[in-house]
Amino acid sequence: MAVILSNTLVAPGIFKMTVAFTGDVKPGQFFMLRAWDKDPLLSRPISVHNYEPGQLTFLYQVVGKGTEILSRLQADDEVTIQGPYGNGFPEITGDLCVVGGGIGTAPLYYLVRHYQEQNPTGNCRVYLGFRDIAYGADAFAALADEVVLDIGGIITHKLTVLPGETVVTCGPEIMMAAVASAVPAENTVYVSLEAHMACGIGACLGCTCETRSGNKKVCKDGPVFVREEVFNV
Amino acid sequence: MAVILSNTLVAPGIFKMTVAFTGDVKPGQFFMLRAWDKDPLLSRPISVHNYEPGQLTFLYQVVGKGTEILSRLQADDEVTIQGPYGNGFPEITGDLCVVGGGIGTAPLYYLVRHYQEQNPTGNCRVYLGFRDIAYGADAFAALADEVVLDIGGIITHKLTVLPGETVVTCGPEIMMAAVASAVPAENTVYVSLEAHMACGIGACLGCTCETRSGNKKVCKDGPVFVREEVFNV
Amino acid sequence: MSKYLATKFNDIHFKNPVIPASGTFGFGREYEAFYDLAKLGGLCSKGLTLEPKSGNTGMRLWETPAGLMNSIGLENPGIDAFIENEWPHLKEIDTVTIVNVGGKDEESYLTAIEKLNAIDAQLIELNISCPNVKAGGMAYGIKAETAGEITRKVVELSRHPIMVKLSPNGEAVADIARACEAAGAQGISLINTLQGMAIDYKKKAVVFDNLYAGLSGPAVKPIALRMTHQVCQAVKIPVMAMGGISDWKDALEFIMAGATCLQIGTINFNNPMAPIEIIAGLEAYCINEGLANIGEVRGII
Amino acid sequence: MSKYLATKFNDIHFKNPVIPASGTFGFGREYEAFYDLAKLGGLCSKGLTLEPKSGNTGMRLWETPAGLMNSIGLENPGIDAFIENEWPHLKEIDTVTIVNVGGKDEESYLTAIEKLNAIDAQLIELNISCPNVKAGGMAYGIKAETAGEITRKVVELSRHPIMVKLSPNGEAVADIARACEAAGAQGISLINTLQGMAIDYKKKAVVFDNLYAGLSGPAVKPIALRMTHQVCQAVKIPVMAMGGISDWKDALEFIMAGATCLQIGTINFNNPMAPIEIIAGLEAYCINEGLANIGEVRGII
Ligand SMILES: Cc1cc2nc3c(=O)[nH]c(=O)nc-3n(C[C@H](O)[C@H](O)[C@H](O)COP(=O)(O)OP(=O)(O)OC[C@H]3O[C@@H](n4cnc5c(N)ncnc54)[C@H](O)[C@@H]3O)c2cc1C
Ligand SMILES: Cc1cc2nc3c(=O)[nH]c(=O)nc-3n(C[C@H](O)[C@H](O)[C@H](O)COP(=O)(O)OP(=O)(O)OC[C@H]3O[C@@H](n4cnc5c(N)ncnc54)[C@H](O)[C@@H]3O)c2cc1C
Ligand SMILES: Cc1cc2nc3c(=O)[nH]c(=O)nc-3n(C[C@H](O)[C@H](O)[C@H](O)COP(=O)(O)O)c2cc1C
Ligand SMILES: Cc1cc2nc3c(=O)[nH]c(=O)nc-3n(C[C@H](O)[C@H](O)[C@H](O)COP(=O)(O)O)c2cc1C
Ligand code: FES
Ligand code: FES
Repeated sequence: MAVILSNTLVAPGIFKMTVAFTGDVKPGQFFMLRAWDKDPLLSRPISVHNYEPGQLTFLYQVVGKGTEILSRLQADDEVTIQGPYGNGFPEITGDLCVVGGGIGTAPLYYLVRHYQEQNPTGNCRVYLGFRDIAYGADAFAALADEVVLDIGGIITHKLTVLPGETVVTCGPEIMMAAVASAVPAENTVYVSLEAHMACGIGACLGCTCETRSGNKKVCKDGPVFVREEVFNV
Repeated sequence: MAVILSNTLVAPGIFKMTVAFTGDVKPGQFFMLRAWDKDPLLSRPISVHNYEPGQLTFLYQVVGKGTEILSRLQADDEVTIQGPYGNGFPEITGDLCVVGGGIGTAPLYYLVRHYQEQNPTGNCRVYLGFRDIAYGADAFAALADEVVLDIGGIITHKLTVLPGETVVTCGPEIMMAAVASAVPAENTVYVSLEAHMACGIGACLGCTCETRSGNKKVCKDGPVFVREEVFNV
Repeated sequence: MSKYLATKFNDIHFKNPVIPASGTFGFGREYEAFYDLAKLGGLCSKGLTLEPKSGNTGMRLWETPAGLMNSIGLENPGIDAFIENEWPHLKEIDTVTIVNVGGKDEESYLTAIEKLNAIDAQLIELNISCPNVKAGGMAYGIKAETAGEITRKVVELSRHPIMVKLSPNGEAVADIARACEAAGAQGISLINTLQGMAIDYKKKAVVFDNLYAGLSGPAVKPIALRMTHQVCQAVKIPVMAMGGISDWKDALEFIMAGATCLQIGTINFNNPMAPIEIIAGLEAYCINEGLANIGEVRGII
Repeated sequence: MSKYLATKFNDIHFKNPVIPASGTFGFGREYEAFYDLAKLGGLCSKGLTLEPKSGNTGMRLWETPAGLMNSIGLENPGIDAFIENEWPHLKEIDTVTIVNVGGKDEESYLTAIEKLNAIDAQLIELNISCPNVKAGGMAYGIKAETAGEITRKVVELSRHPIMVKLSPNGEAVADIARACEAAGAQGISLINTLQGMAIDYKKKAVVFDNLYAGLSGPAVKPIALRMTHQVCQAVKIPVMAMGGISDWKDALEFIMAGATCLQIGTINFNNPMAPIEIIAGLEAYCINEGLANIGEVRGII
């Protein structure tokens, strides 16, 4: 159980929830959230959008029953969170290029913040693609060296990756696949996958994805994978 | 959908909810309430505790999931109500003696109020039995000519019915059965039954009770029955 | 009448494929307070038996997670009283009327069917699947052989088309459906309730006097959908599907699985407007998807 | 070890009758973060097959009202890898270890069983009921005759006691249980998942590559309880029951219906502490009711 500090609408259908939590939380990890008994039955995986001791933030889109219930919670209500789960993004040392699509931008904010803290002199560029309405771009702009925003287009049309940049992408699978093929083979590309999850901890084998090295569990071995593992590039 | 005007704790585990509603509501009728989607699946029958145009009041005890959800609602929240359902108490013209046990006192308040309005000169006596903590006794005292309160005992030990009184009882079935056998055969006795209900309107045959004149539906033919119909007296 | 939803079940015209399920809708009267019954694709009577039945004693309803158990035990006024008291009202409603019939043995089925020859019902739903009473005929419904036998005799005797209502509690449901088709059934409906049990741990006792009872509602939908699909693959006669349908999306899934019509049961208790909302939802779906008729997505799975 | 909950399953001593169900608990490691596995009555391995299996492609999980459909398809490392990598860890845990075994044909079952003779598992759960893959053996599990045959061969070959896990999708479950008992099974477990179907109406497509999938969770509890009761009435060997148990009250109902032990499946995903809470709840129940041991209410229905 975590106490909700705030839960506000930040764009149509997009909410930002901050809860009281202190722990060892890495960018790219996620929590399993629930604020209901058995309807729906399962908890919902939501990425860490931001974290500092005492404050854990999620950015989520209302798409169905679970996220709808979450959106109705208010400050001082409680939400059950389990985690942090998943491998998270690796520590990145060279220059960073992140490519986010829609609600897939959620985990990238904490990644960029963490990267800037660890690499004060590193260069960090951010591509953000949205279907109609953008959110969070200002926050990225406050952190990153460059933010390229695209609304309604195809982000890979704008994307130019610089030599030596590590690319991290999260968004619709079709977008990540396009990024994975667009980026030169020399650059390392990390993708953050989604899958329906039941346990979130590697016990049910429900979130399995096929990789070059056999089946992996998105919840435990992922959600972050090197592009070559999961996409045919 | 009805808007909740207030929903407050009046005794341990006992809540009083008032909603905005105007209609033709008789004492002894009930509404089917819900404030949830499919968990639990069914609506919950709750008697009319009080009614005046624009304000419909329920008095309910938290015993399980449904009533627990109801108890968490607040003013301005909405609750789905269907009704009024059921036959309700008949119009009573002579003297009235009501015998309520526990949460079975809920429908009796509106009955007594209505009786007093219709029979300004009639005599109305009220017996209230509770297991440990009494609630609502003051409200009855403000209306009735006499209130006999019993806590932890057996209400029929105190009960004396006067000739010509019509008796109305609602409470645990065992109490109503005791009242039904204790009251002289000359007095008319009405009992208000409970049954698990699905539809509340007479369509599912789930709430059937056996009566002298064959099966009756508690929701539609009842919940109020003459004692002889439903108890062996 | 919506051109999007008009549906033929053999040569019976339904305005739309949405019909409240037997036993969850009485004889319709109670729901007239909510909407005009002529908006429905059809109506299905409470299960009738030759003789009046007072139903099961004791607890009759028990909620389960997303489900409802019932042990009504086919309480009904009997065929004669139905014909006398309910039919005159039902037949005036401008919709297809289906009469649901159960029986305890061959003779009671056949006598009931014969009596129904006197009225102009459009379709008879032969209930060989009620798990709650012997008179529900589940003994017939759980084996292909006996299901086929009773169907053949009923079809021969009846002047109405016979739709056989199958049990989810028996042998492979597709085999039973095939046997009924071979015996002359003009349609299949499924599923009746799943046999379940409830125990009241506080009372240390079984909840239902009849020991087991029938489970319905959203909980059973995945099973009903699978069986509907299996039966639609197995037979050529039309299928009227049910089991846990609670909104138009559920209804659409059953149509995609091959169902011609749908019955809406337990959810009526949760939302009395459910059938009307399902009709509206299916119609909106057709318009949004550019379908001329809902039939275009039938059986696409 | 609670004297209230100590339970004998034949001559196997369980600290308590609560065991996480096969396939919902991996090989236990993941839940060590939540509690000490030695608190459990036992552990049951993910379903193993002779050869490693990569499981089913496509969507593997789909939520339904109060239920979960899965199409894992018995993804597992195979018996050899299990013995090498998981068994050394499992056997150190101070609790009863059950090994769940599936197979695609007689030979694969028997070879797997033979290999398991090399380890000291306390009980083998013979899975003849996984609806998701041929290798799950459901083909054996839905008929009493074939269930009995494979059981007999396995029992002959194994040096471990064999508990046969039954399917809710076949012939009368009591008949199948009797056939397994007659064939030498030392216990019965049930139910495996119910075969269901899911359609994604938006995609106009079936959800699971494998068409049908297995339904579990609270939704199925009434059915599981009924089948448990039927089997407990039918056989003398002990029964390990499961299907939708989500709290100690559910667990108690299965015990009252006759189950000796319980398996806890889907609810682990909803509440990872569920088995521990169930153990605590059952213990408190015994104390409050003045029972010396939970066995006093076993089979009272
Ligand atoms: C590792 C991970 C991190 C995620 N992080 C975020 C985030 O930060 N913000 C955010 O808005 N969303 C995130 N998602 C997606 C989010 O989990 C789903 O949108 C959510 O589960 C939908 O639940 P619902 O009840 O609202 O929708 P419903 O459509 O009612 O859900 C039905 C079922 O589908 C599952 N489901 C539906 N969509 C998805 C999906 N995209 N991924 C996984 N399961 C799904 C649900 O869990 C549920 O079992 C993440 C998903 C994963 C796997
Ligand atoms: C005509 C009528 C009028 C009622 N009026 C009142 C009232 O004014 N105030 C009040 O507090 N209670 C009243 N009740 C009882 C109330 O309906 C139940 O306490 C309530 O349904 C319990 O629901 P739950 O989800 O909290 O409990 P749960 O125990 O979780 O309910 C489980 C199931 O049992 C049913 N159930 C449990 N107890 C009863 C009961 N006593 N009667 C009928 N069904 C029951 C529920 O509807 C549900 O299906 C009335 C009942 C009837 C039939
Ligand atoms: C209270 C109740 C009574 C029922 N009575 C009958 C009946 O008389 N005859 C019959 O064929 N089916 C009867 N059924 C079964 C339903 O018609 C339907 O087959 C089943 O409930 C599954 O559909 P659902 O999940 O939409 O409710 C009854 C179901 C319920 C819940
Ligand atoms: C994700 C998942 C995986 C499962 N894998 C297996 C398995 O490998 N072997 C097996 O015998 N049963 C398997 N089952 C079935 C469960 O062991 C259990 O029989 C079933 O889920 C019913 O119990 P429940 O409702 O408590 O989950 C699996 C169930 C689920 C939900
Ligand atoms: S969600 Fe269970 S293994 Fe990943
Ligand atoms: S509750 Fe349905 S008939 Fe009374």
